Amino acid sequence: MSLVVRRHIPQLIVTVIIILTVAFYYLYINKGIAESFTTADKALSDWAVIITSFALIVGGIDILRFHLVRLRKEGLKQAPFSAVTIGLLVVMVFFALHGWFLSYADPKAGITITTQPQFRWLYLNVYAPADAAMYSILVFYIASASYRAFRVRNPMALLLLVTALIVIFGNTTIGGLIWPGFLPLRDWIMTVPNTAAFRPITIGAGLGTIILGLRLLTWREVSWLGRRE
Amino acid sequence: MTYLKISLGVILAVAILVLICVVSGISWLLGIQLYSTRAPFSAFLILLVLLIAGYVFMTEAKSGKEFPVRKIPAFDAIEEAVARSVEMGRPVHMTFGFGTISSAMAPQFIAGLGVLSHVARLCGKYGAKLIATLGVPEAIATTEEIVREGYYSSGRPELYDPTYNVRYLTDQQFAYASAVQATLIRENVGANIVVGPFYAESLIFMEAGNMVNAFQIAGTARETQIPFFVLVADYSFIGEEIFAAGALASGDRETLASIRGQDVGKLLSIILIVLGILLLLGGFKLVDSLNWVWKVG
Amino acid sequence: MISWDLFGAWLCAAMVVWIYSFVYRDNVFYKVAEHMFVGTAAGYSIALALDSLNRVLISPAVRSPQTFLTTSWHYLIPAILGVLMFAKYSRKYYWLARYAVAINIAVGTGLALRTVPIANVVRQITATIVPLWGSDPVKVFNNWVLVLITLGGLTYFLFTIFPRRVEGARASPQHLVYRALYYIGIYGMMVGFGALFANTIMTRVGFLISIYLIYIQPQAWASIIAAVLAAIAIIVGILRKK
Amino acid sequence: MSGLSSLEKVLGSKELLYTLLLLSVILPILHPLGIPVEISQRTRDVYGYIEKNLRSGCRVYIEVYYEVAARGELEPNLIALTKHLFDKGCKIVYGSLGAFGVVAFSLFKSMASDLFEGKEYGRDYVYLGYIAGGEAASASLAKSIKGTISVDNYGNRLEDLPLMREVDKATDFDLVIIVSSGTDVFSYYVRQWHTPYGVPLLFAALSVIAPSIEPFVGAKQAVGMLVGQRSAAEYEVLVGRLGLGIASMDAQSTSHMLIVAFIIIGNAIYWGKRVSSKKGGSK
Repeated sequence: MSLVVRRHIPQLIVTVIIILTVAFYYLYINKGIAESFTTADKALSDWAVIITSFALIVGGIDILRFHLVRLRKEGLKQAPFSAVTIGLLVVMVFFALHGWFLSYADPKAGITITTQPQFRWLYLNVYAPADAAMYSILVFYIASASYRAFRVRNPMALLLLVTALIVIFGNTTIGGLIWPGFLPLRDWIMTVPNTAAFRPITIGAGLGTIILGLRLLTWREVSWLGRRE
Repeated sequence: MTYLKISLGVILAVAILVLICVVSGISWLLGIQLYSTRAPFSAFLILLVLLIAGYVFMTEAKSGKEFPVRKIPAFDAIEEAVARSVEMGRPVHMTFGFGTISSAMAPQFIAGLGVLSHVARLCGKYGAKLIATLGVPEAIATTEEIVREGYYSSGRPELYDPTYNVRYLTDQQFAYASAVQATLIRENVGANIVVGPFYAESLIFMEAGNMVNAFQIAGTARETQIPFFVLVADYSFIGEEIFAAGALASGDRETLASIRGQDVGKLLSIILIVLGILLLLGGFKLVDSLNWVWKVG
Repeated sequence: MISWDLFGAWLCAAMVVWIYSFVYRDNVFYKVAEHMFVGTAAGYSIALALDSLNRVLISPAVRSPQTFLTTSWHYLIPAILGVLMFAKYSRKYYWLARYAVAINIAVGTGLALRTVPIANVVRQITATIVPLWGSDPVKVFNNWVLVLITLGGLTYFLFTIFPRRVEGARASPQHLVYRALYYIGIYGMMVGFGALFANTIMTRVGFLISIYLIYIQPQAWASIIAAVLAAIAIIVGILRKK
Repeated sequence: MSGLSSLEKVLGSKELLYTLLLLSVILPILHPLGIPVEISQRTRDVYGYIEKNLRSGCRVYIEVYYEVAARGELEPNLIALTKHLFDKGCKIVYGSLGAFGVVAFSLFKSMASDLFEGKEYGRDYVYLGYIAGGEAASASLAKSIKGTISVDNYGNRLEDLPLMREVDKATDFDLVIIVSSGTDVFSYYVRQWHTPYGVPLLFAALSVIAPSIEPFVGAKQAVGMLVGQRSAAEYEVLVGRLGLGIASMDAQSTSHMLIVAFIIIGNAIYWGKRVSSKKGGSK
C-alpha cells in the first residue's frame, strides 16, 4: 500500500497527464471536445502556476533556513552576510505584503504587490543593477575563455580558430579595413555551416526529449521521485 | 524459432501502429476530421513511431537482448572527476539549472536529475562531499532525496547534511548564477558537473570552475550554449547525449535500450532527407507531404 | 541633503562595480553585493509567487466567491497539493510533496512533446530537403555543405546502430561511409561552435557598453569610490593569505 | 624557455586581460577613434527602401520593445531610424508591447533630444506607452488603436491628439518598424499586422537573435533588417548623425582586437614552448 501512494500514484499522474495533453493536442474528435480541451489545457497550466508559486514560497523558506543555519554554525565570519540576505528577503516580502494589502484596502491607489513604492525602489536599485552586472560580467569571462579555448592543439582546433577569427574580423569595423572580404565570409559562415551544424543537434535534442517522455510514460525514469524505496 | 520469441509487448505495439494506420485511412476515406489542424500529420506519426520503437527495444531488452552502446566519454569521466576530488580533499559540485519545471525544459531538468543521482551514488561510494546547487523550486525536495539516497545506499549516512549538500539559490537567473560562482570559489570545488538546460550563465559556471582549476564536465541540449561547454569544459555532453546520460546513469539495461529509439529517429531523419532530395529529381516535393495537415473537404 | 533617488543611483553604481570585482578575486564587497542580490531575488520571487497566486486563485475567489466555487473550484486541488510541498520537512510524509511535482513535470513534458516533433524534427528535416543541383553554383555549393554537415552530425550522434569494423578485417564500404560522415559531422559542428562563440563576444561587449552608460558613467565618483574600496579589500585579502 | 614561461604567467593572469578589456571598451566611448565603417548591402537596402517609398507626411509605427540591458545595441538603431524618418518629414507613433519599453523610450528620448527639437508632441509624434496583452494586444492594435487603448503614455486622451485622429489601424501606416530584443514580438507583427493587412515591416534586432528571425526577411515578410550595433553604426553614417553606434563599433573593434591579440600571443607561447621542449628532449 505504502508503495502505491508513495510512488505509483505520482507516476500514474504523470502518465495520465502526458497522454491526455499530448493526445488531445494532435487528435480531433469534434468541436466541443476540442474547445473543452483548450479550457482544460488553460486550467492545467494555471494549476502548474499555482504549484510553482507554492514551490517558490517553500524555496524562500529554504533560503531563510540555509542562512539561519549558517548564521548559527559559522559564527561571526559569515553572520553579517547571512543577516544581509535574511534582512533583505524579509523586507522585500514585507513590502510585497503591504502592496498586496493596499491592493484590496485601497484599490483606487493602483498599488499592487510589485508596484509598491519601497519594493520598486529595492528592485530598481539593488536587484536590477546586480542582474544587469551579472549578465555583462560575461564579457570578462568570454575574453579569458577565448584565450584558452582557441589554443591550436590539433587540426580541429585550427579549424575552430580560423572560423572564430573570420567571425571576429567580420563583426568589427577594423576587420573591414584589413580585408573587405571578412564581412561576406562571416555572413556565409553564420548562414550556411553554422545553420547546418546546429540542425542535427536540434533534431537529436528533439528525439532525446521524445524518448525521455517514453521513459516517463513507462515508469522507467524515476530520478525525479528521489529516493528508491 | 526466433519469431516465436517476440514478446507480447512487441506484438501489441505493432498492432497499435497498424490499428492507428487503418483507422486513419478509413476515416480519411469517410471524410472524418480525425486530427487537429494545429500540427502536420507527419509530426504525430513521427512521435508515434519513436514511442513505439523505443518501447519495442525496451521489451526486447527485457527478454534478454543486448544493445551495445557506444562510449560517451563525458559520462565515464564523472567517476574520474569524483575520485580526483576525493584525492585532493575537495568537494564535488553539481548543478542543473534554474526556473520552473513546468516548462518545455522539463526533459532536460529530468536528465540533469538523472546525472545527479549518478553523481550522488559515486560520491557515496568514494566518500566525497557533494554540493548540489539548484534554482528549480519544485525540485528542492527531489534533490535532497537524491543526495540522501546516494549517501545512504552506499552506507555513508553520516556524510549527509541537507543544508550543506543541497543549496537552493533562488529561481532568478543571475542571482542563482552569482551564488553558484561564489560557491565554486569559496568551497574550492574539485569537480564541477553542470548538466541541464542552461542559458547565458553557462560560461559563468565554466570560468568560475576554471578559476579553482576544477575538473569540469558539462552538458546541455540548448543549442546556443553548447559551444561554451564544448570549448571550455574538460568533457562535454553535446545535445541529446544528456538524455542518454540519464539512461546510462540508471544502470538499468531496459532503460538503456530505450536510447536505441533515438537512433531510429536519426536514421529516419537521414532517410527522409536523402529520399526527399532524390524525389526532387523526379519533381516530387516530399516537403509538402511532411507539412501536410489533416484536413478533409 | 541626500535624496533616496541619489542614494539609489550610488547604490546601483556600487552594486555593478562590486559584482565586477569578483572577476579579479573574491572579496568582501562582492560578498556583500552577492548576498544583497540573493536576498532581494528571493524576496522578489516570493513576491512574484504571491502575485500569481493572487491573480489566479485568491483575487477571483474574493471578488466573486459564488462563480469561483461553481466554475473554478478545481483550483483548490493544486493549492492543497502546493501546501503539501511543505511535507518535505517531515521524515514520515516527505512523499506527499511528490504529487505536486508530478503534475508540474507532466505539464512540462507534455508541453515539450507537443512542440518537439514539429519544431525540432519535421521543420528541421523539411529545411534540409534542398536541391543539390541547379544553375547557380554558389547556391548548389551551399546546399551541399548544408546537407552533408546535417547528415554528418546525425551520424555522429548514433549511439547503438552503426556499422562496426570487425577486428582484423578490411573496413566495409558502409563503415567507410559512416566514418566519412562522422568526421564531416564533427568538423562541421566545430565550425558552428567556433562561429557562435566568436559571434557572442559582440553581444557581450554590447551589454558592457549598455551597463557602462546606464550605471557607471552618470555616477562616476560613486563608482570610483566603490572600485577603490573593492581594490583595497582584494589587496587586504591577498596580504592576509600570505 | 623561462622567458616564455614567465610571459605566459603574466598574460595568463586574468587581471591584466580584464583591465585592458575594460579600458579597451571605455576609452573609445569617451574618445571615439572614428574607424571608417563599410556599409553592408543589407543596411543600404533598408536605407534605400525608406528613401524611395516614404514621403513627407507618411506615417510610421515603431514598436519599442527592449529592456535597458539591450540598450547599447538597439537604441542607436532606433535613434538613427527616427532621425531618417524625421528628416523625410514622417510622423511617428511609438508603442510598446512590453512594460520595460516605457523606460527604454524615455531614455531614448533623452539621448536623442536634438531630434525632437522643433517637433510637436501629438502632431509629429506620439508615444502610446505600454500596451498589455502580448499577441492579442498586437492583433487588437492592428484593428483599431483607439479601440484598444484610450490614453497615451502621458495620460492624454487619444482623440485630443491630432496625429491620432489621422491614424487608427494597421493600414493607416506606411511602414511598421519593430525594434525588439525578443524573438516573439517579430512573429506577432508578422502574424497580426503583415499577414492580414499587408503592412510593410522593418526589423531591428539584437545580433544574437537575428538568425532566428532571418526566415521572415528571407520570405519577404519584412522589407529589411538592421542587426545590432554594426547596422546602427552604418545607418548613422548614412543619415549623418554619428553617435553611440559608431562609438560602440570602435569599442567593439578595440576589444575584439585585444582578444585576438591575446589568442595569437597565447598560441605563439604554446608553440614556442612546445618546440623548445621538443628540442630539449632530443638533447
